[in-house]
Amino acid sequence: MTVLAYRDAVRRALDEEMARDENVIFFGEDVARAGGVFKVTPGLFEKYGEDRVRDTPISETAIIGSAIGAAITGLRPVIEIMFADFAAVAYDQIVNQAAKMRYMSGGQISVPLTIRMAHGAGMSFGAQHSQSCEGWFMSVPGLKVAVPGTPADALGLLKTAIRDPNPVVFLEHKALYADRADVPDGEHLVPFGKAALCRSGQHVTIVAIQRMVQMALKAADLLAQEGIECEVIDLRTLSPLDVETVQLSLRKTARLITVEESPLAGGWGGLVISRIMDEAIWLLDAPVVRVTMGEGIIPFSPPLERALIPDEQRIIAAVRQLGIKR
Amino acid sequence: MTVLAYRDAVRRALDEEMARDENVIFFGEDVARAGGVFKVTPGLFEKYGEDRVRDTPISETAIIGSAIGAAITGLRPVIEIMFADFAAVAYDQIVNQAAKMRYMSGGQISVPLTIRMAHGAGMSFGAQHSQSCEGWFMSVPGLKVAVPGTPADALGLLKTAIRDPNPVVFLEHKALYADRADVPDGEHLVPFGKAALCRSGQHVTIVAIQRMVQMALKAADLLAQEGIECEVIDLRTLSPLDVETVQLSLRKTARLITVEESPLAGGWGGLVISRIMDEAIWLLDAPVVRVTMGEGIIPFSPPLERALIPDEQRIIAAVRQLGIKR
Amino acid sequence: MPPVPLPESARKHMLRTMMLIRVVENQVQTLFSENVIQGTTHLANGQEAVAVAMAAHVNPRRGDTVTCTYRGHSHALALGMQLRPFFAEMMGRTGGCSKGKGGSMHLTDLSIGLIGTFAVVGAGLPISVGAALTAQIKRNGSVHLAIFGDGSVNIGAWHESLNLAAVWKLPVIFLCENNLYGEYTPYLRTSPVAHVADRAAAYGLPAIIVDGQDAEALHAALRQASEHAQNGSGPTLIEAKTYRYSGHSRTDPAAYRPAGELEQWLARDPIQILADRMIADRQIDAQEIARLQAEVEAEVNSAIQWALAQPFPNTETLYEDIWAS
Amino acid sequence: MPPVPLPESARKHMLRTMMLIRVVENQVQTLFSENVIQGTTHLANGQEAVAVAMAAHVNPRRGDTVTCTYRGHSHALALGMQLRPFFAEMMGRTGGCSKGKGGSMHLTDLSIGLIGTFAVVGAGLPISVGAALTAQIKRNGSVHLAIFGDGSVNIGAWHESLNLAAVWKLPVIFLCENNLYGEYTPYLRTSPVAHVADRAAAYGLPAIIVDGQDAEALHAALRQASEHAQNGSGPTLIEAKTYRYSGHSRTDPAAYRPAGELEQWLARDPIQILADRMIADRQIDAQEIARLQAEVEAEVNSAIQWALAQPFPNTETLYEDIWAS
Ligand SMILES: Cc1ncc(C[n+]2csc(CCOP(=O)(O)OP(=O)(O)O)c2C)c(N)n1
Ligand SMILES: Cc1ncc(C[n+]2csc(CCOP(=O)(O)OP(=O)(O)O)c2C)c(N)n1
Ligand SMILES: [Mg+2]
Ligand SMILES: [Mg+2]
Repeated sequence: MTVLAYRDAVRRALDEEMARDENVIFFGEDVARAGGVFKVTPGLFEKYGEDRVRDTPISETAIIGSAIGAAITGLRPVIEIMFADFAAVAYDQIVNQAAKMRYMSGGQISVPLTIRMAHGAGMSFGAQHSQSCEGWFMSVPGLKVAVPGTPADALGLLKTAIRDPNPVVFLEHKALYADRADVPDGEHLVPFGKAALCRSGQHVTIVAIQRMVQMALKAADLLAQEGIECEVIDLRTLSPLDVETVQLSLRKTARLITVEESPLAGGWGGLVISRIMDEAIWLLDAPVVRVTMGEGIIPFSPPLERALIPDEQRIIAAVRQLGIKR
Repeated sequence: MTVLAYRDAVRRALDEEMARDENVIFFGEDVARAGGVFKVTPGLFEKYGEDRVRDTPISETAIIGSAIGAAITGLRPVIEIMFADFAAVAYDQIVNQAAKMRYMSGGQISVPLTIRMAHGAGMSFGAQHSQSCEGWFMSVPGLKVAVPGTPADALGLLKTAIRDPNPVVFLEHKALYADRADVPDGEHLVPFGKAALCRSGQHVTIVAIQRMVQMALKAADLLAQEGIECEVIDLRTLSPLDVETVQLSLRKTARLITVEESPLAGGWGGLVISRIMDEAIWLLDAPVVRVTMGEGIIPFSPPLERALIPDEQRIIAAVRQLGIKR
Repeated sequence: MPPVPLPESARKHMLRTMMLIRVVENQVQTLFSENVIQGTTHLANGQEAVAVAMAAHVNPRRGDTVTCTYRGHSHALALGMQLRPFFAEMMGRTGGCSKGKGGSMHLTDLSIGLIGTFAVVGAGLPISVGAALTAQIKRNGSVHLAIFGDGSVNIGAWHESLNLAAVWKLPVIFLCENNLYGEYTPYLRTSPVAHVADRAAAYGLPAIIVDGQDAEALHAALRQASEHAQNGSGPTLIEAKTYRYSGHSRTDPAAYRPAGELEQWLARDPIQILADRMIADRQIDAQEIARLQAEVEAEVNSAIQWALAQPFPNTETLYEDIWAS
Repeated sequence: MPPVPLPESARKHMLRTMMLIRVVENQVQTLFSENVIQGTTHLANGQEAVAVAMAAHVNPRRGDTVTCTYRGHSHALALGMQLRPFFAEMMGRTGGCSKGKGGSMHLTDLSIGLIGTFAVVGAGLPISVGAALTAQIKRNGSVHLAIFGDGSVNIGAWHESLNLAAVWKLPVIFLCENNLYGEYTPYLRTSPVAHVADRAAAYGLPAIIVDGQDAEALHAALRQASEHAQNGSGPTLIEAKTYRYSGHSRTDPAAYRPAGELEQWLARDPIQILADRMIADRQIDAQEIARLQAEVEAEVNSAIQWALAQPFPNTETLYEDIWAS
């Protein structure tokens, strides 16, 4: 085990995969010589050279499109879209082209492409640099969506993403970049579609991703003091979605809370509920509560932003709503 | 009452609003001199002139962005994005700019903009010209989303959209353009956020929009022959969403089916379930069934496309799943 | 760029392929009107010379690739797509090049270098740029073609693609089929400059304006661009002045065209131009042309019959081909 | 474009405003390092001349509007944004121009014509084009400014905006602040042409390259563009060659700059250039400059104190300002 920051785990994944496979290339805005605005990728340019690690113009459509073209013709590009919010200027290339080309070609084309993006709130970056954009992508068949919440998962999921023959949207939470935690030494691959059980408990299942897992764990700690035991699940990937782990947990707890860093209408909770519906309807002792930002837009003002994004207090309030009897 | 085709109802709305308010302008690709690829807007160019009705270059970002700028400075632009799928090349202008400018400016800015788009499947137009794109927009606070299913609603909702001081994404179902039905004479405005009860029944509530309402009504007709009475609700707008009408119906039927022309992860059903959850959990006699295309991509091949998109048979199958006892 | 006479065999191949494309497009129109082909179609009759000249420079064994638009039947056929999978795809049937999932607007055949015919305006360009990036990194000497219409020049993807390819000096050729219209709107109503080629300087790129009805002029222009790409000098923008005889798509009667315009262009038919030149050079005669015509018609008809006999895809294939594994 | 001497009062206003902007930017940096301003900031020190020359041509009563980038403090202040709402906004406090919801990257003040400082590269351009469309339709004689950086030229929105404005001959001025870098990457690494202005011809637009450190040269260039717009001749592309003294944002030390580059530019400081000219013309002296400096410093400090005394917004305002009614 080595303690690694989340950002360094991302870099290690890239480094290991670039060393392993010369077809892996990496490009994006300011990622090569400067090492990226979040300082995730310093050193790769020096190590792998100008052919394989490139700075690009500010041209998200060309960045993503050219990565698709390179992927189709034999490379395994990893690209960085600095803030996921900017993917909106090139949404077509992701959802209409990358996601659908294999299908439209009757299976001839593969697009082994990894699109790294920083998303998420909590840094006072305002409405256009803080969104949690998973909903833009997980709603589109043909795309896989990974949402690592820990350094170990950042490492293991990114390596899996790069080896996946399909387009993967890899969403790094920008507020986690400095988080440090144990990461396994040696080759570490985390499979897609396997949620992580972060804490066991019998009273309620809390499903979350990324920074919201941390909030859920804090809430669980506090609730444990009063004898309420929360089971906390980190989905880790949203497409594929590990419904089984959630269902298994519900059989025990009969209560479900989702904690999402996105608007109610844009979050993944609606899909989780839809997928567990068949069984859950008979299992649940209380309505599913989705803790989200509702119909909000992310404000700049730091205290307003903190009030909008779910935190342990709002999770605790949601748990209390469930009327759990110890 | 006059019988009008859906496309002509759209034109009438535009015509009436342009006549009423000289600030209403209209532009898009091939919409002026040629009257649009779906022949929705012939005559407007001749009637209102080159200043107010314009053909544009193929530049969706500039079309939407310039409409935002015109809206902010005192006009009420209506624009056409030929196929909603193409909104993906300009998604930023819709979801990051139009939707958020008012909030980011602390309420200084209004964006009274209507973005008309044709969406939906059933015409063998393939994966990139057939998507139901409501999920791309309804997930974004700051946007209203209208989804008219009849000529009367096309007329009444578009007039409401044009008068709304907020950005409205107005999704016309391309397979409905030739549908003809009664439309009220005189001024006809349909409010946003009011679902329509299309058929009453006590056994199951079927919620749908646009072409799927027709499928639901067909299914209801067939099921009625065996004594199963379906209540069919047309949501008409997705943002705002009329949860009350659905809830009211559920108190009677205790069973809910949503019929969506989009992938499971991209459809509006997850939001409907989330919003009714609190009450529904105690009301429902059966799991909610979402009839969708699942994880599919829309194929060109006409029989394959028909198999993918929900139809009355799949709705009937879903109803049978509910174990309704007459 | 003036035409450079090509060897007889090359001319003959181009002539025959143009005749084949013409016959196919006419048949597609008929099949569409009979509802055998559904959805939509965009015909390239009148623009055949661009396709055959282009295809002459594409070597899939070297790794060359092509992206073009929904108006891509001509390119697919010129590159060598077989008629049977072509027609089966147009009809959405088993045996189609994309198993019926693509249709007229989405033809792909990687074996001939055709990445795809792109239905979203401009979407193919950055993808060709990426194919050229692979070429540059793998140093395999391949050349990549992005084909688009005059109307596509106004979309952001076009700009970003030319810029990125220019900055990285990638081996890609940007080939514009300027057929005077984007859908129903004439080129000059949406462009502030007289020629698409006028935009090349914004990217420091060489530009060539060429007669799009003259296969040999096109061939020469493409050769120059291809050599430029291969010697590491980067992209070229070629503007082929051409014309589509049909409307934009499906049943468009093209009422927006000024009287006489179509006739002017018919008088400069690309098949006729090459045929006349070959006749003048005594490489072909009317009889041989008639024989060729009969031959391609028979081929096309036989392929249509074959395609009509193919079943529609089984619905079990509906969810196949989404994920690679 | 050479400088054209302006009247003394105009010069003095420009000088004072540049000094004010400089003081503000230095204070913003300090407040950021003290965590009083959070999130991110992008300073415009070194680029003050562009802002003051631009603002001289904006008349909000006529309907003129401006969009610029996240590097927009200078533009907001030059247009006349008051210091109190400016600083309150930077701190996310009540009394901010956007009630604290926008922050440094999203300044709006419609009363001075500032539609917004846009945080997505290129996003402001089409919006200015639309404002100019209103002007054309309402025939109100207003002129609209879209301000952007050298790096923004490569985004699709830029291309589409110039094209549409050119085709429709809209009264808009495209004003580029070419400060040699887009974030950490030098202009020439992402552009195939030496000057941003080299791209104007692709849209049939006139272009002006101007010394971005010389407020009077900028003023002349903007006057020409403004007249061009007002007489119905459409847009102009102006490229101001300038430099940001600070790094791109926040704590960027700008290690990517070659040694000596900053010093070269400091030697051509826009405040100094105008001050020297005014001193030479005996319109100001060192004493008066010192007085002005003290004055603006006092103003800025007082505004900061005021802003610091404002409360943070009540969370009840969280869901306000989303919907207009
Ligand atoms: C992004 C986008 N916008 C609009 C369309 C609709 N559309 C299809 S073809 C076309 C015209 C294209 O004209 P041009 O590039 O000249 O090609 P041509 O059809 O003449 O070959 C348009 C507007 C589209 N497919 N994609
Ligand atoms: C679409 C988009 N891509 C990337 C970014 C991140 N970004 C912010 S500023 C910037 C550099 C812009 O450079 P330039 O246009 O020269 O303006 P300057 O900062 O030098 O004033 C980048 C890449 C963004 N905000 N929007
Ligand atoms: Mg054309
Ligand atoms: Mg710059």
